[in-house]
Amino acid sequence: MTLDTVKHASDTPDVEQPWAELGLKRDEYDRIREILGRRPTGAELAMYSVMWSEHCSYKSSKVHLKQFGEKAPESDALLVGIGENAGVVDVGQGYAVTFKVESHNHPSYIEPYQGAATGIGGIVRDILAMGARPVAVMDPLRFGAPDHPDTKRVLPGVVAGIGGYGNCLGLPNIGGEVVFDPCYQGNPLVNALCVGVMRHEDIHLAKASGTGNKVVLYGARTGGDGIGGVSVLASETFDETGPAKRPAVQVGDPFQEKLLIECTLEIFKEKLVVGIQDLGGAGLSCATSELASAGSGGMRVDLDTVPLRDSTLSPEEILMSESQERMCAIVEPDKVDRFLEICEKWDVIATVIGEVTDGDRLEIYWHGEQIVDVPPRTVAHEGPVYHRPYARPEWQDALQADDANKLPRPESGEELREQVLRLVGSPNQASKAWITDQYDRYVLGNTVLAQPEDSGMIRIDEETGLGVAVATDGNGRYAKLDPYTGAQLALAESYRNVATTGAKPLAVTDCLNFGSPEDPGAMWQFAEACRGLADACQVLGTPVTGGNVSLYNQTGDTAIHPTPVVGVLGVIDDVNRRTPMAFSEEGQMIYLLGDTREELGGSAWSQVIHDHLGGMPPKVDLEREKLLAEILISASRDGMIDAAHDLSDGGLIQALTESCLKGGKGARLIVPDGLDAFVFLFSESAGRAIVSVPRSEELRFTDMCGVRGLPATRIGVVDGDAIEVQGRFSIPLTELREAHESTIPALLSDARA
Amino acid sequence: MTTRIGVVTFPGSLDDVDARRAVRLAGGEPVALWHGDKNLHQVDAVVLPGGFSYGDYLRCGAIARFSPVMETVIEQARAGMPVLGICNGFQVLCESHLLPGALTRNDHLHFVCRDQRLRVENTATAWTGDYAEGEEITVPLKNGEGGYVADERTLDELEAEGRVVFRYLDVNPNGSRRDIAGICNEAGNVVGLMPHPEHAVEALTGPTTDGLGFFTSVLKKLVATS
Amino acid sequence: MARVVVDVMLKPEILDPQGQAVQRALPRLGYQGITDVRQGKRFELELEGPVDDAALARVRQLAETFLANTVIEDFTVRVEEDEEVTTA
Amino acid sequence: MARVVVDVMLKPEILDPQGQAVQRALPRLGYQGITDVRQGKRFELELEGPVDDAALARVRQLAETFLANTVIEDFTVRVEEDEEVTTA
Ligand SMILES: Nc1ncnc2c1ncn2[C@@H]1O[C@H](COP(=O)(O)OP(=O)(O)O)[C@@H](O)[C@H]1O
Ligand SMILES: [Mg+2]
Repeated sequence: MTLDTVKHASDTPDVEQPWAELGLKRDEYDRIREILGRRPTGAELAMYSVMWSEHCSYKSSKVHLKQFGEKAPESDALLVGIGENAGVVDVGQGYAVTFKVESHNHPSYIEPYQGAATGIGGIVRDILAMGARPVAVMDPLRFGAPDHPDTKRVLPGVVAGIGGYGNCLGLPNIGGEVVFDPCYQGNPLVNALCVGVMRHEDIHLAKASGTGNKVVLYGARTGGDGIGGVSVLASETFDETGPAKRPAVQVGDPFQEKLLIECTLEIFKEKLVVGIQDLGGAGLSCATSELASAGSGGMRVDLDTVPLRDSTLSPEEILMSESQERMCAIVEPDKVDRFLEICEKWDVIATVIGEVTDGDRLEIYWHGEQIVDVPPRTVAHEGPVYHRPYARPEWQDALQADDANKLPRPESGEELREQVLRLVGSPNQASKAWITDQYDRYVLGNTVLAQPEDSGMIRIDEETGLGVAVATDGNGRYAKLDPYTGAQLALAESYRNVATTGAKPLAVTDCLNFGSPEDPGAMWQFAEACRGLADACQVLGTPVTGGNVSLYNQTGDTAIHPTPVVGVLGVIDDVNRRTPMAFSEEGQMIYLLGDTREELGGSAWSQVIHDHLGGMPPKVDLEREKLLAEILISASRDGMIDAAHDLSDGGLIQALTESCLKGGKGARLIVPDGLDAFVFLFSESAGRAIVSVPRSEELRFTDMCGVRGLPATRIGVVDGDAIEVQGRFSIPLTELREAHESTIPALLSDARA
Repeated sequence: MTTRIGVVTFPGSLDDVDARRAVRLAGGEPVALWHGDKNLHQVDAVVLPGGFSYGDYLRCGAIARFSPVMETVIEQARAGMPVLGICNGFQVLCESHLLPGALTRNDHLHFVCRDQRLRVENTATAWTGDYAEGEEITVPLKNGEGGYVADERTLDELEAEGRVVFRYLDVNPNGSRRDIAGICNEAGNVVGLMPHPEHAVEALTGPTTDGLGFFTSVLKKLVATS
Repeated sequence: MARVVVDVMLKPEILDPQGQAVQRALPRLGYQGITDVRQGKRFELELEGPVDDAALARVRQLAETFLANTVIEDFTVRVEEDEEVTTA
Repeated sequence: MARVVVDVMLKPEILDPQGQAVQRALPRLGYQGITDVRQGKRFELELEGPVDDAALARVRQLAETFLANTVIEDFTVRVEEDEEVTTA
């Protein structure tokens, strides 16, 4: 086959090109021809097709994501906002923190272990590329029905992959989510979050400037894995019976990544790079075009110098390859030697593959012949933008009218008791220890809080005790009932989780998991969720710093529940002041903060007891969330509370059960005046938390709540070895523990590791 | 003069920083040792930390055993220098034949991270002098291949000579023979165990501070013998 | 009783970190002349009945659906033979 | 270029949890008549030169000191042959 050079392309304008097979639309292909003034070469076509895929270009979502910038609240904390590999937040004392959540949904369905493992690998490199040392990971997960045979294939593989990669990298896993719902059956969601820490002056950006500076590719050799993975895996619906476009799955090598991390940090320390970019989706196509596009000049790359694992790869394949564990750095010529030396120390292969030019083109050569000559911005940043039609689905009204508050309720104490046990033992509410015990939470020795706490907390500075807390939340059931409110509830819960542990929420990252953007109903859900999240961020004062969109999560016409997953990062001046969730002191008073209304739409109770989804989700009151957060933070700082736990799905009884089991202490409760026992126990009203208050602090605490106008109701006392709701029922902790802790092991015990 | 305790970093070591912190909190001077450097830089004792040296792809510890630093560590260990192998370090010690037996895939096949109760069975080693005989401690355990195996004769020998230093209590988390969590060599200067004492040295970040005793023990021992 | 062996190896185009780790270590151990190492899995199955075509077909199916992940792995099924060189 | 295969299996007296897990899963998958499953490792080494006795002796030594841990594992070294049944 002759090499399709730029010259050859100019000379043969009429050659048929497989643009459709590469996922391009006719008008997109025409636009490429217009940009170049000729037909693209094969290599150019490969680059454009992968970079203009939904996954890389955000072509359907862009117009909605814009709001996160436009409505962003003023924040002194934001050092780097949306648009970079990850946002960067100032946490004081000269430290900056970067964090981001990303999806690896489709690959994890096809090959659960490697899909999930490389999901962790990818997000960690994003964080590393900002100049930060990765310090923790989290993993929000969604699976199909718990008893479905395919869940037994997907879940253990995903969990082993996340653990296998993260544990081997030496990053503590400090939290996440596990949710089961039949809607995720063919479309599990595997989202991965990473947090990194650096000094302000160490922030690095992905741009190539300085004519004559060298482009260095370092890390693993490039192989044939994941070729077209991005466009095929992330953008198209996965269909087992479809055309045999079997994707080459990427295999991760966490050891190589560990070396890459240590090597890169040493390179940063010696200030050897001008710009840096990780190689993720779209591999070299993405890294070179993004670096060049963000920089001041052009770039020339000699593609034949790229170290290969498979010598038969064509230049197009090298450009598309998604081999893992690679990075691309821009280095001043006189620093190249030292750069290579450090790589050698860490046994990391590093190669100069090109340089920054004073032109404005990205030029790629193959054995001296030019095969790419493009304006980099048109590849990386000026891809197509779609204003997809969207419309509220016809079924939405009927769904909302199907009010969960009308479902039959338990009447007797005996019935209440039985439903409590069913709730806390249901797969979504049950202990996830079977999963999280496969993750190392201790490594690095700075984990102050980890699962099952409300948020994970990491110490940043051993001397001062400065730390950060991160939580992730999302409730697809709420979002299905009302995507605008659902997205806000996800944010509110995550924000509340951070504040519950005593940290001040500062910034947001999000992973928006939705169905096909070509379906106006799914597109409406997406638009509404974005609008809801942007509006709520504005009120809470927490800007969105970055995130990820995953579309096409559907099988045939059936989409997943719209699932915005929201991560919130908070800061705490002294981690010694953190508030854990466990009730551990007998005799302490239990207070319920916030208002409890009759809100059962989308609730865990409606799902577990009635297999029902309908009505409206709980109301959002963001001012109340702010007040609650302020109280929880003050109370932690001033030592007024010993434990706190936020209320979310499952309501009060779920939270109380968790706090009691964690501390190994029981509780005696009295149903507050004016509340029905059922509503008290099961309602999922937002903006609430329970706290345990030492008697010596009770007055001070209730005064504070009173003065600031936060309802605080004394609901009971930490006592005994049962949860007793006076006059209604009592359940020994042993029985609760059995219900809560045996469910997941029983479901998965016969699954293969 | 403070006592210098070396902590080896292999490519893929993960708990080296924690081990150095533990040495520091115990009052010693941590010294970072590099796998490619044979020189032990005048340390008085060595810790082989946890992690996945060289990715642990072949067998845990199998490649690390052949690193330059191990040549000297093996030599010094035979000459009596205190050496502690934690988790991956324990695996390296077994692969190096400084300790008998081997560590195999957990019987339940999963990586497991939990707070583990142990009984200290031997307080005569270089690393356990500060514990009471039979003392029960809780430290984190985290491994995928922590099942201790050896043939019956070796196991009997270990028992007879009091070289089972730690035993798992409550649950055997990985299928180890005879609930063995850690052992020592005949001289008692080389100790290996799967659980992680270096993760239990601060109340804030560990389940307990029960692990500090390893490091204070060796410091005392070294001062006494110097 | 007969033994059937299923060998499962990563497809050639798939990265094999395990094999690479071994290969990288060889020079240090003093081994030259080994140009590539791949590491895979070997399953030894003891079959109750005769190893006829039907039995082998079933083992092949087992390998395809369970022992190997054919997205990334190839497999081979064969009846155990005597080895040329054996050491224990 | 020639291929030498090293098979490494746990010694019979050592518990093989991986093999057992496979075996336990078989009935659920509808497979009867498999009485035992053992899982081990297979290494494929590509040798540069001829596979003569000297070369094999070196591979055996490599297997003994490195590829297998003879405290718990047995190994077999052989020159690759054609398989009877192959599927990919
Ligand atoms: N996949 C997971 N990985 C790590 N931690 C998890 C995972 N799933 C759940 N967790 C942790 O378990 C705890 C309970 O989860 P969840 O009930 O979703 O918390 P909440 O409702 O407070 O957000 C949290 O600490 C959460 O971080
Ligand atoms: Mg919570």
